[in-house]
Amino acid sequence: ADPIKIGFLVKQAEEPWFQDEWRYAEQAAKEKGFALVKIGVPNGEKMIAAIDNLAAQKAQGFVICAPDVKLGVAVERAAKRNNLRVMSVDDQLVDGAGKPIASIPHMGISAYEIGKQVGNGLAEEIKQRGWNMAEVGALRMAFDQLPTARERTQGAVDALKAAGFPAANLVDAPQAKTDTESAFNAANIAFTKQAKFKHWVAFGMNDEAVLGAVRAAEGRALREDAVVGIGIGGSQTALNEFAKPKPTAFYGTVLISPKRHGYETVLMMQQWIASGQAPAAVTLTTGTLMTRRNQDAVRKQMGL
Amino acid sequence: MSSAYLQFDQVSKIFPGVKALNGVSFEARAGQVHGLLGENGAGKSTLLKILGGQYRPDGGRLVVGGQERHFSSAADAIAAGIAVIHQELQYVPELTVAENVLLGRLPQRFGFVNKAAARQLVRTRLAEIGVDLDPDARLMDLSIAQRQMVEICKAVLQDAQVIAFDEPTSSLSHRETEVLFKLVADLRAQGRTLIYISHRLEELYTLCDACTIFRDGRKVATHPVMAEVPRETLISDMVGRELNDIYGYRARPLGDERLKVTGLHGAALREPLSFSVRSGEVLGFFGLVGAGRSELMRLLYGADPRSQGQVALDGQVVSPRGPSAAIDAGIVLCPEDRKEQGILAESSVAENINISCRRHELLGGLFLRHRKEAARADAFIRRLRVKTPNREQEIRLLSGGNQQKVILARWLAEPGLKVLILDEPTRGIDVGAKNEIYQIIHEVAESGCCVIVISSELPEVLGISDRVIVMREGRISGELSRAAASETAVLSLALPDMQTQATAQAITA
Amino acid sequence: MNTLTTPSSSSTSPSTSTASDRPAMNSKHRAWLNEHSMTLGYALLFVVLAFSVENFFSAANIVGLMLSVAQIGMVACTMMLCLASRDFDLSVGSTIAFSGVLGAIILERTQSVGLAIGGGLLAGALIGAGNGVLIAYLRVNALIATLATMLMVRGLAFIVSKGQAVGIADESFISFGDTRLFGLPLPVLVAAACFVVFGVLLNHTVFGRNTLAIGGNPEAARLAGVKVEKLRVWIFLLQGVVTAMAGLILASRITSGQPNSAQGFELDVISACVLGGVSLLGGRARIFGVLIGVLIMGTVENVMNLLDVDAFYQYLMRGLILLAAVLLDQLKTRGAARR
Amino acid sequence: MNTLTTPSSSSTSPSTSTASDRPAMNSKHRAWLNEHSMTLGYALLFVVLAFSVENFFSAANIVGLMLSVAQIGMVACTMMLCLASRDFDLSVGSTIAFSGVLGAIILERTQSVGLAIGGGLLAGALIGAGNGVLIAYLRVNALIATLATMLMVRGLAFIVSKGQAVGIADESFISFGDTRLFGLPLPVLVAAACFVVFGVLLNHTVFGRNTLAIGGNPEAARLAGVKVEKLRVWIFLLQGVVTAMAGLILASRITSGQPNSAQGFELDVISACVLGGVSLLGGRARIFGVLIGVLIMGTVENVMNLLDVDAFYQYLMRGLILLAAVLLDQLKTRGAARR
Ligand SMILES: Nc1ncnc2c1ncn2[C@@H]1O[C@H](COP(=O)(O)OP(=O)(O)OP(=O)(O)O)[C@@H](O)[C@H]1O
Ligand SMILES: Nc1ncnc2c1ncn2[C@@H]1O[C@H](COP(=O)(O)OP(=O)(O)OP(=O)(O)O)[C@@H](O)[C@H]1O
Ligand SMILES: O[C@@H]1[C@@H](O)[C@@H](O)CO[C@H]1O
Ligand SMILES: [Mg+2]
Ligand SMILES: [Mg+2]
Repeated sequence: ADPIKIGFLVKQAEEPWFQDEWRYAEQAAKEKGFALVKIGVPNGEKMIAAIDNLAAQKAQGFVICAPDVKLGVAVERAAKRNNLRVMSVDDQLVDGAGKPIASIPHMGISAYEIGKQVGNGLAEEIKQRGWNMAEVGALRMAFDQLPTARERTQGAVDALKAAGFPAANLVDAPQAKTDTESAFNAANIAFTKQAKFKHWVAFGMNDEAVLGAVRAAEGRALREDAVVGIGIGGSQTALNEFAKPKPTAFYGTVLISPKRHGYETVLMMQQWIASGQAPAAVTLTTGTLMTRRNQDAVRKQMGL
Repeated sequence: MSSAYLQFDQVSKIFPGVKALNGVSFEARAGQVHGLLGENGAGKSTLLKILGGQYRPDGGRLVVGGQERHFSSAADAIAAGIAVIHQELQYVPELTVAENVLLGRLPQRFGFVNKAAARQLVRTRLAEIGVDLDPDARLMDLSIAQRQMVEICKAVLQDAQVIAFDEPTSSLSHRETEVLFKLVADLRAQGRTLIYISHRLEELYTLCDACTIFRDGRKVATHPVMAEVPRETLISDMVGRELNDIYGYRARPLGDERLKVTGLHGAALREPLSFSVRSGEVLGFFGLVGAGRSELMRLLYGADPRSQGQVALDGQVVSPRGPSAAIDAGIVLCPEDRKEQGILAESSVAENINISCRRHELLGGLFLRHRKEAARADAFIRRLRVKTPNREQEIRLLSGGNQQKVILARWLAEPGLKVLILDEPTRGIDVGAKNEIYQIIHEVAESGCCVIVISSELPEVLGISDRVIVMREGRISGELSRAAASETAVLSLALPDMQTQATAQAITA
Repeated sequence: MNTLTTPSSSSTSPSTSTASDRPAMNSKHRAWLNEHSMTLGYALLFVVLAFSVENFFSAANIVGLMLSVAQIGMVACTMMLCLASRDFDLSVGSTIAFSGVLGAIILERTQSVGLAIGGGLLAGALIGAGNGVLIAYLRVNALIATLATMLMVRGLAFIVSKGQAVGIADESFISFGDTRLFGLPLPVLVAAACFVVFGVLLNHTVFGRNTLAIGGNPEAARLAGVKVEKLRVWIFLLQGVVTAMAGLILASRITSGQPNSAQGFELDVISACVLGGVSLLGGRARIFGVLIGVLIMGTVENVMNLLDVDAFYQYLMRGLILLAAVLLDQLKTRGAARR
Repeated sequence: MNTLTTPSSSSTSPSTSTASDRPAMNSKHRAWLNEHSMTLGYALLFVVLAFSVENFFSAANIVGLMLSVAQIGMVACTMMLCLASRDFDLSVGSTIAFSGVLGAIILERTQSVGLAIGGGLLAGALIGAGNGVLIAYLRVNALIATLATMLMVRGLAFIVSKGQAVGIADESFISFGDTRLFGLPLPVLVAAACFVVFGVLLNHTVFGRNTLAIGGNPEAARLAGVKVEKLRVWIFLLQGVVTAMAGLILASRITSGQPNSAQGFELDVISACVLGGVSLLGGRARIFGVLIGVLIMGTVENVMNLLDVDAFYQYLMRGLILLAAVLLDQLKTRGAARR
């Protein structure tokens, strides 16, 4: 038989998260002696082209984090057409009606669940500090053009509400782009509008968004004692904040393990190809809130 | 007399498909005006571009003031004391007169432009040479004639030892031409070496001390004393054949009134204007620069919006709302500014000829007939003696006069012609081709069309028109039959009121 | 009507075009080289890749490559016209997204493939015509006008879909994206048809010639009787329709209308055109060049994926190859240049 | 010395410019309106917003607004020069990212703020000069050349940072981003300084006038002895340095060098310039217009967020406002235009 070749397609190749996933997948490939092809697929069109490309180079299967979960049917058809096995990672693929696609095994955590962890973390910290919820503004760094971004922040909102946070204190700060500067500008305006709150919590689609909010708050002399920000991803952006000599308002980040997602998924795929043993339909992993204090322990525990 | 200051020795230049210059040698002396003549495409402008450092020769030497020179850029030529006024005006439309004149050598202090000094310098120097232009006016707001004057000033104010003029008068009219002639005379008196290209023989006789004649990239002859060369020799040297009466006017019976323009008014006119043209008539329009002739014709053609008035053809009101409507009605206008309004620079010669007339022969109203178009292009290339390697050559690579011929061909090829309006049609065109164009004008008229010719060349207007209308400052100042249209009569109508008849006579003399 | 159209015989005087034969030959050669250097370059690249990159020269990969540039190819055809007329269109990416979303929504509501396609194309036509009117009649700068439409149309795509991808369930619609005829997927055939149609349009019709004319010199074209404004609107309208078609095809291929798809698409398309020798200053365009431009763009990406080039180095490589392509092209025009 | 200095008598004849006084007056007025209509429009908009939008006219918000356009403003100054010379630069976004990342890395390794800033600026200068050489000397099309650099530099930013944000701990470097002088944050003051410096450069130096000249008519400039190629390289080099400065400032504001920052930045900058009346065809530029263009872009975004406009509708609104701005500008030039 042909040597085993497995594709690993991710939606945002430049994001540290996916770089890490790739790195661990690579490690698995090296250990088990199969070939790995990594392709970034920023949109649906590129995704289809990449699947065709994988077939052309005689891969037998691929792991994918698609640019949009609604691309499920397209992934399924392209895989079938090219006779490739497929499993999803991070984001679970759904069909046109929004139902998960059963024939594609999945490993990951839902965006909404990550968001909920963020919200719970924030609610917890508000309680810890003994803030009066009525005096706390919750800043949602919004980038609703991106479905995952919306789901994540929605998770956080729902968790905060469930913890008794007043819905009226939610403030949206729509970012024009997903970078830190856009987040900064959006947060700045939100602070201008809502000068009445004594304290703030901030969350968004990733660490960069929250970092923008934190910097904007500092510009208004709202510091670590008045603001709590929790990001998503546990990227270097977050670690940089934790490395600063004095604590900043960037309180924590929800870390998911790129190691499991990268390493384990390709191994499952290899098994599938080699021995026809399909992966479990769904494998869920969890995120962990990482803060300045517990960062080393958490990272060790995650195998980073 | 001084010795030869400028020497061309076996200079050659080859372009793909064209040997523009083929071993040309001649000398020009300080304190003299040396004329260059030759058919369109003979290589005159190419020679000046080599002199100005724009092109590098493929062979031969250039000696300036006894020293052999090899220029690798225009800056080198300028540094060597050479100034060239190019045939295709080279100005920056967005900059002011002062900035254009001083481009490349703006007065500065620590890199900062000394604007006041620049303005002052340009104002005084312009006044000295008798040019009245506002140093702060932007070139884009000036008329072509004024832009041409700026170009001339740019070269002259370089205080170069060698100054070369490439058809400077082609877009000037009497007033500026007079200023220019005076300027050339002054420069000559100062001992500068002057080279002067023109297709107007009168001008050459007036200005030049010596002349060299080109044909097909070769030197045909140099005449050291201009005054001694008979006109016929110049023409036959240049064209390779004899030409007796270049206008070739033929009296013809005029038909009924065909085009009637009533109360036409628009931005650049001072009052509503009316006139009419009879079938078979050639109507000349004369006036000084800015008299409003072009403006009037653009209104007629629908190229500019008219505020009032109407245009009737064969008794029916047509009043075209745009050029395409005018063309459909049988009225065509060959514009005066070939670079801005005429040529499609990137397109081929054939394309430039066929762009409009092809609409009569399309397959299914959409598809081109390549063979017909090619045949027509070739026919006109032959007939107007367009010098081009083939019909597929990009028009921008043709010499100025040849471009003009191609644009003319575009309109002469128009089959449904009723009114042919030509705005400065022979600008930059050689004597031989002029003759051919006049022939065509007469033929068109004989076929029953109305022909309107705007020209700033008085002899031309007088030579070909059945009737002359004279404009002055946006008004029609008079109308003269062919018999009544003497130079003096026309000029006295054209010059501003305060000018006396005497001035008119002085200029004519 | 008169003798002018058949030039008189008197004019046969022994030709003014005296160019000697040698340089003429030379110039023919050069012109040919000029015309085809890009093609030769691409052919060379192709052969080299076929021998050096494993799996490159296989039916599956070549088809995949063509499929990957099908959308860009279609839109590049009309973008070529647009650039040739000295205009610019930034709104194509948004139009792709919007027409796809709209088609998917209509399909969802009405179950009618005909209505979905019709609706999508109509939307494209309206967007294009809107651009055209803004630019030709209201004389808005093309960059700003199409930037504005780009934003507005993207906004509309988000609004009508509530920011969600709209799933497509209809088999016949979806199958359009992967049906094959003569071994080639339909999208590829549609793109090929576009190249043929717009090639003919550019070179053999008044429409095409007048497009080049207004790009070369709008004022001269107007004075020569070209209805500049009307033509401009038509060009943009065509562009809108073709782009919408590309959007519908994309939607069928990815089985959903995605409001955030095709971001940055405009830059890819314009780059492919410019790479293919279309001048941003108008007046110059060759359909064959555009085809090559599109293929180069697609091949580079394809090969990098085949070679498993690291994502970060892909940026570097793409940049380098773009440069190499134009520099190569530059080298040979060097001699022909003005000096 | 010669007769030239003693005006010839015949030349006193009244003028070649026959334009009457009335139209001249008219045209002065028109020119003034032309020059300032955008400013007036913006002033009007500002006043309306100040009265109608809560929180808009507060010191905090105005400072925030200015801060949000500080980077765009700086780079728009040099982009103006670039466009004025009939060029184009797509690589600014990548350069911002790269210089920020590089500065952060150098700072991390050497702890020297001076070296970090020096290194970042030097990188910008090299990138700019590279663009300039490609375009001016190797005659690569500016769009393709800067697209290639855009890709390559972005790739470099990812490569040197391994795709990760590079943290900045140095207090003095960070403080640059939020120190205030006379109530204004330093980045705003730097942007203001750029406007002054480049305004002077454009209008009062040989450099600026020659830039306009090569944009207006490169051939004329060359024939007048302007060193066109050298000037082009300088323009791009300046652009690179200023962009790198903007990148360093951004890094200091967000306390890290982020390799994926400032994507799409180039389009924002170019749009601001065009909105401010800079012509893509070269030769036309006004620093004041660019300032207004930048402010309009920033204000629109600011106000929409203040008004809580839905993200999806923001696209629509941004498009509409862009259009409104240029249409307004168009309306008044309508009469003046040659057509
Ligand atoms: N850049 C070029 N490329 C190709 N051919 C050229 C180029 N420049 C000039 N030619 C050709 O060289 C020949 C000489 O042109 P040139 O402009 O010197 O003629 P000219 O004597 O000035 O004519 P005119 O009286 O019409 O101005 C022409 O046939 C022209 O087409
Ligand atoms: N481009 C321009 N910008 C501003 N004014 C112009 C322009 N062209 C012409 N004018 C003005 O319009 C009026 C009429 O010019 P027009 O060109 O019609 O005159 P003309 O008699 O044809 O002269 P010419 O011999 O220069 O063609 C003049 O006042 C002139 O100054
Ligand atoms: O896109 C995100 C990625 O950034 C990481 O956070 C894991 O989940 C994916 O959905
Ligand atoms: Mg000439
Ligand atoms: Mg005129």
